[in-house]
Amino acid sequence: MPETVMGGQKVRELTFAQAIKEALAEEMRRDSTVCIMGEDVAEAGTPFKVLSGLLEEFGKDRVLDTPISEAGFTGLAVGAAMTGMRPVVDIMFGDFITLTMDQMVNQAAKVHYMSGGKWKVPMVMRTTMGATRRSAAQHSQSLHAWYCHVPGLKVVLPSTPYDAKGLLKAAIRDENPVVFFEDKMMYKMKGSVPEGDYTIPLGVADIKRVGEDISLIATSSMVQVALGAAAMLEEIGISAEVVDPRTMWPLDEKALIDSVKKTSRAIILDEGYERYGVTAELASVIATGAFYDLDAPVKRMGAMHVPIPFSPPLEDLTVPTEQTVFEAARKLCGR
Amino acid sequence: MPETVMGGQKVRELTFAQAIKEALAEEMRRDSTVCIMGEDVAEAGTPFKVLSGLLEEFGKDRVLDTPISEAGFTGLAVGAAMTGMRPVVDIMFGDFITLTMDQMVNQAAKVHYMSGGKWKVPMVMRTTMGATRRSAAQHSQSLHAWYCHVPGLKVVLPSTPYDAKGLLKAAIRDENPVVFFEDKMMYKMKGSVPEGDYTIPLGVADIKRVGEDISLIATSSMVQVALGAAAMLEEIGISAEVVDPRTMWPLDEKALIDSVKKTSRAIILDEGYERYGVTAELASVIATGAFYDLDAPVKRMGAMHVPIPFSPPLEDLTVPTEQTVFEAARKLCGR
Amino acid sequence: MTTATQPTTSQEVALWLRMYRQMVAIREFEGQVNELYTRALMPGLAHLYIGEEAIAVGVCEALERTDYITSTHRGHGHCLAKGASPDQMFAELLGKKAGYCKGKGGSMHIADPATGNLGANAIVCGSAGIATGAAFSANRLGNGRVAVCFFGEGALGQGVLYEEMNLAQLFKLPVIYVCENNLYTEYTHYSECTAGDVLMRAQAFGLEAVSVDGQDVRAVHQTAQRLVDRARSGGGPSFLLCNTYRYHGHHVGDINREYYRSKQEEHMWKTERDPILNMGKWLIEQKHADAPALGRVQQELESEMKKAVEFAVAAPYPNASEVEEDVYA
Amino acid sequence: MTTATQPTTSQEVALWLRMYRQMVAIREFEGQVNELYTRALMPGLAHLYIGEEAIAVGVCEALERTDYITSTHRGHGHCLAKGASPDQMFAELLGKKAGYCKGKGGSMHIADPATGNLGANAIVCGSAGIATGAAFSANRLGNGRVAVCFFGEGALGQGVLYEEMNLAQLFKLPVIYVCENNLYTEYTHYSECTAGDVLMRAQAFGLEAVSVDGQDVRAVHQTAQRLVDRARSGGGPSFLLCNTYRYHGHHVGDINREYYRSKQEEHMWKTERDPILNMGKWLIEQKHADAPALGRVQQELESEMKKAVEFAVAAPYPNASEVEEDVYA
Ligand SMILES: Cc1ncc(C[n+]2csc(CCOP(=O)(O)OP(=O)(O)O)c2C)c(N)n1
Ligand SMILES: Cc1ncc(C[n+]2csc(CCOP(=O)(O)OP(=O)(O)O)c2C)c(N)n1
Ligand SMILES: [Mg+2]
Ligand SMILES: [Mg+2]
Repeated sequence: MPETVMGGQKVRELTFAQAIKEALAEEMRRDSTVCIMGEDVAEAGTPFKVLSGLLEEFGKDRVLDTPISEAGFTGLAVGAAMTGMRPVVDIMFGDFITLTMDQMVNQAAKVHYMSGGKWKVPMVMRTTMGATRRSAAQHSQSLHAWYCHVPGLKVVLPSTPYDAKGLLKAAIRDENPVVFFEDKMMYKMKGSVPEGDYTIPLGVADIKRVGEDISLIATSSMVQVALGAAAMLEEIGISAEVVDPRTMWPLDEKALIDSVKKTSRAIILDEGYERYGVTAELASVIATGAFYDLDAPVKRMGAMHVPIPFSPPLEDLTVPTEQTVFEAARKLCGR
Repeated sequence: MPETVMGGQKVRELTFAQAIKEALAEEMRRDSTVCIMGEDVAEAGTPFKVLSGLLEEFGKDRVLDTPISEAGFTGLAVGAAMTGMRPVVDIMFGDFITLTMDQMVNQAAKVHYMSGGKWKVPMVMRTTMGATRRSAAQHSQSLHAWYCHVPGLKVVLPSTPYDAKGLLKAAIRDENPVVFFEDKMMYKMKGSVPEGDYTIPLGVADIKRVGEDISLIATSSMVQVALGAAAMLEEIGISAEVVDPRTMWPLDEKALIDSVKKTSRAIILDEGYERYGVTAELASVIATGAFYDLDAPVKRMGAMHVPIPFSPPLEDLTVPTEQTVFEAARKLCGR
Repeated sequence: MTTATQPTTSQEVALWLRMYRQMVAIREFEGQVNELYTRALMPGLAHLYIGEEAIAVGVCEALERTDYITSTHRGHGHCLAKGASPDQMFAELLGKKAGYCKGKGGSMHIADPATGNLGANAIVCGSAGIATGAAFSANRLGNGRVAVCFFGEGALGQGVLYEEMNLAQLFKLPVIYVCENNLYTEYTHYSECTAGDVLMRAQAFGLEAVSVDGQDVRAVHQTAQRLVDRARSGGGPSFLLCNTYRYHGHHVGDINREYYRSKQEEHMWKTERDPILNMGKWLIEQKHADAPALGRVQQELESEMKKAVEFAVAAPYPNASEVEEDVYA
Repeated sequence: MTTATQPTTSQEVALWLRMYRQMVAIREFEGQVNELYTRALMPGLAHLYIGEEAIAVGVCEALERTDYITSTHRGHGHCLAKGASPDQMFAELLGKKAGYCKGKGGSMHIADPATGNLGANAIVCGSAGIATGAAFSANRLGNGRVAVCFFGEGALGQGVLYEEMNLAQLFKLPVIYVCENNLYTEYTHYSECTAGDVLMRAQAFGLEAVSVDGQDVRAVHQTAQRLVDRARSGGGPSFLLCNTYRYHGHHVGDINREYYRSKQEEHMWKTERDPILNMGKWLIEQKHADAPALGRVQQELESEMKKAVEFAVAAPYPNASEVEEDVYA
């Protein structure tokens, strides 16, 4: 971990996975009611090894291996959150949130409202998203759009190690159920992360790159794709701004709209299925908010409307790439 | 049932519920592999009495009461559909599809693709949607947007008894898993329904009212709201076109775009939560497809971003009404 | 129930009279709910607990105020037995601001932290996770609390129940799953929905499982007390099957029931198995009360409930602005 | 297994030799899969069935070709035992057009109508509904078929399993739930995930439930045959618990396993409990085969599998245009 100092805090290069673990460890040290539960989270530290070491530091009582019962332990976490704990549940693959929908949507999301504000559910669900891992249709989906649709939930999609740490700490301290989606393909990505405590408020977008000619509004893994495409665009004289909403709900509409008002063109990038997904909401928000400034229709780029295929050459076609984003942006800018 | 004759077929006034039952009965007579299963569907004919009489005609072997196991019998239906049956499953309240997401999304929707086209899943899930029934947050949701997001599924939202019968018959004959959402508040609505066989192809929108100044694109229960608003608008000299996509997937984009190209203004109406829901997709499709024809941003009107409250004066605020649509349309038309 | 060798204590008598009173309270409450429905004063529907009072009362009398319960669509009895106030309950049923949930929850979602009520739930088996989680907290925080999960036998169809029992047993959690088998899930007899053996379904996951006559409040209480004590002292989760009957329809609007159950069956339960009648008879037999005293209990509670209804009817609705409050904490 | 009084028939001997051969086929197939992974020729991962061969073979030998099976992420053994061709399987594992699913499914989704294989499933317990539904069809269509649902003991954590067993018993469906308890769910010992008694979990829903030594192919077969016959003749669903062990990691990449299980444990199973070794020994003891003959079986299958791999490696990928095909039928 190379170190530098940033605003008085030591800064290291950490992987995305290390940033997540650091956030959890810090919060667990700070607050004894924070605990983690999920399949193979303890000795194994998850199949992605994101949590390795937590068991050793915090013990079996706070890092709990569960049976393969996604609905069961998510429901348990809802009740635990209502009664004094701050559980973090780990759903190994985002594809398995199918099994947790009732607990999250009919229970966690509604408890506060249905009780007239009397009970609260301060829990976090961490889960994964992202394709191109050759894992086929049941282990490759990015289903966050479903949770974004549900009042009462907050939804976070970090795109860098720095954001991952700050947003996860904020999520754990939030008084509401928060779903935190981590792209599996980003776990090994490195970035600067300050030591010690900092949080990033939920609901504040981040401009990952300033530009003038087109806004690439991108979530999670698509932020890197957008940055790559922006570099390619620069070479042909197009200046792309990359905006990362970071949280899908609350949504920083103003930041997105302001960017597009400035650039007058936008592409929305998200790894979920394009249809009826996140790209639709963001595109619609922008098409309304920047209506009089848009020089071209907002372009959406999400996953193809197909179950993710196993075969590598097919799978690679299903998600936006630097090249396809570059081409779409060039076309949108009339080049 | 008053009768008239339309194109050689006898036409009766049937309720929405009667139209559904007639479609089922006709298909069950035509095809012995069609069967129905769900909670309280047999003797009780569902709590909404939609299926009353089917047990008597078709017997316990084809009209099956199940335990309260939404995931269980939906999964059973997937396997039955793969192996020669055409099951119709009844999920009493649309809020309970939370429990069926894995079976529908990870199984039903993907079987055909994952098997390289070898297995098929010709099943129908009938379920309900719609608020204002004073049933509170867990019995009032319209969650169809989730299924619309999933490649491999088809999603149908009928808005009249005529459409309900024709679309349900088409859904049952379809070789794919189809989810059919019925608004609970429409079951008693009457409309003309021809006797005997007819189907309405999935993927074809219907213009429910022709107009010139603004397009009200509305689904399910919102079609009646749109028609009511259109009548009010007519009184102040605004001619509204009401377009009903009828199926959310496949989606008849052309019909929606053509209407808006003509009118240059659009409101999208859907009873699901507005955020990250159906209104976003339709608004985005139109904002792109009619980009150069729109005189104002596409307006979205869906359910408020809150769990549905029980208290009647609060609940009534959460969904679009003729009055709120009328006002929004008037404003959009600059009056 | 009390064995011959144990002399009756005055605490016991007080408990029996309190349980009797609580059962009557529930019945009177529910009578008023039916009235409100019939007089079209209540929005939506409600599911009456009449006939099943001995379960809520017998179990909740074995709990501390700080202990937790979760409840169901048929939840008024559980709320009352755990100590809720009829005023705020009726206000909630009418969607009034003075209700337990400011009118946002209604009949199926009454919740009350002050009495440890984690909330009724309109998803069948929807609160098994919540109750298990509350027991998890109690265990981790070491606060000695116990959680009771009430549910109808229809919830036996939901897989999540088995997931929770497995988790509860693995983590040795202080939770008691109380199954109210009233023979019907809406309009279908439970035998059509329930294969095998109910108690074994819990035993298979390692839980202690017992069944009890759900119409005998003393029997329910005694067994519940044992399981609660066991849970509190670290003995782990258990399952209590209570055999009972609902006198009314599935909900207040379910009037014509002959297609799914006979009038004779209903008559038999109401006349021979009524928990209040039988407890009253026993109290009189044992000379712990006389008929006039029991009659007074009924009258007092009837008038208390009527006053509560008046309060609720007169109470104001929430303001429009409140619709968007309480979505996020 | 065969009792002393029954004379051995030539059909029996043929069955035993066939089962031996099938087990070797699976092991050789999986050996090649591991090779493909190690040589970085296979995209993604795979979960090897090595060590568990007796279960797939013993059960599938009790089935007709038209009977149904559903399988899991650890599914190659089930596919092969049900009659799949190694060529098309390897092609699928490499994402090639010639694969069973045109490359779209991969290791975890091989499906084949011709052999009644409804598909492997990457959702733990994801196919319990499908298998139960196939049994439902068989029952309604009266075609006499039986469905077998294979799953690892990890699936015991999923509630839907209990929902399906309940449904199967209520509808008396010809389905057999075959639980392969290989002691681990990924990296966690099953005892950490499984409270109570596994067989009782099925019995509680009214199913006949039996356990068998999953390393003894004749024992598995004999018990499976009885349950299959029972199902076919209308006796309803049953549950077969097979105790077994996976020799390799959870998937091909799970190499360092000491943190969750010991090398001694692995060694013991491989040397003392190996289903192929032990069946081979028994065949020789009983004089149904000699060592060279068994050696030839192994050599034949090894070279068959190598050829199949060559076929798959050489086969072309699907065309880009195919990505949008097969979404809808
Ligand atoms: C998940 C779910 N499925 C179905 C329903 C509809 N429903 C409400 S109550 C009920 C029957 C419940 O029966 P039981 O659990 O025995 O409780 P009881 O009404 O008899 O007290 C059903 C099916 C529901 N609320 N939730
Ligand atoms: C619903 C679901 N949860 C979690 C996983 C991740 N996962 C894949 S295999 C596995 C362990 C399965 O163990 P078991 O059922 O015993 O099968 P085995 O691998 O031992 O054959 C897990 C947790 C999954 N695929 N599906
Ligand atoms: Mg019941
Ligand atoms: Mg296992």
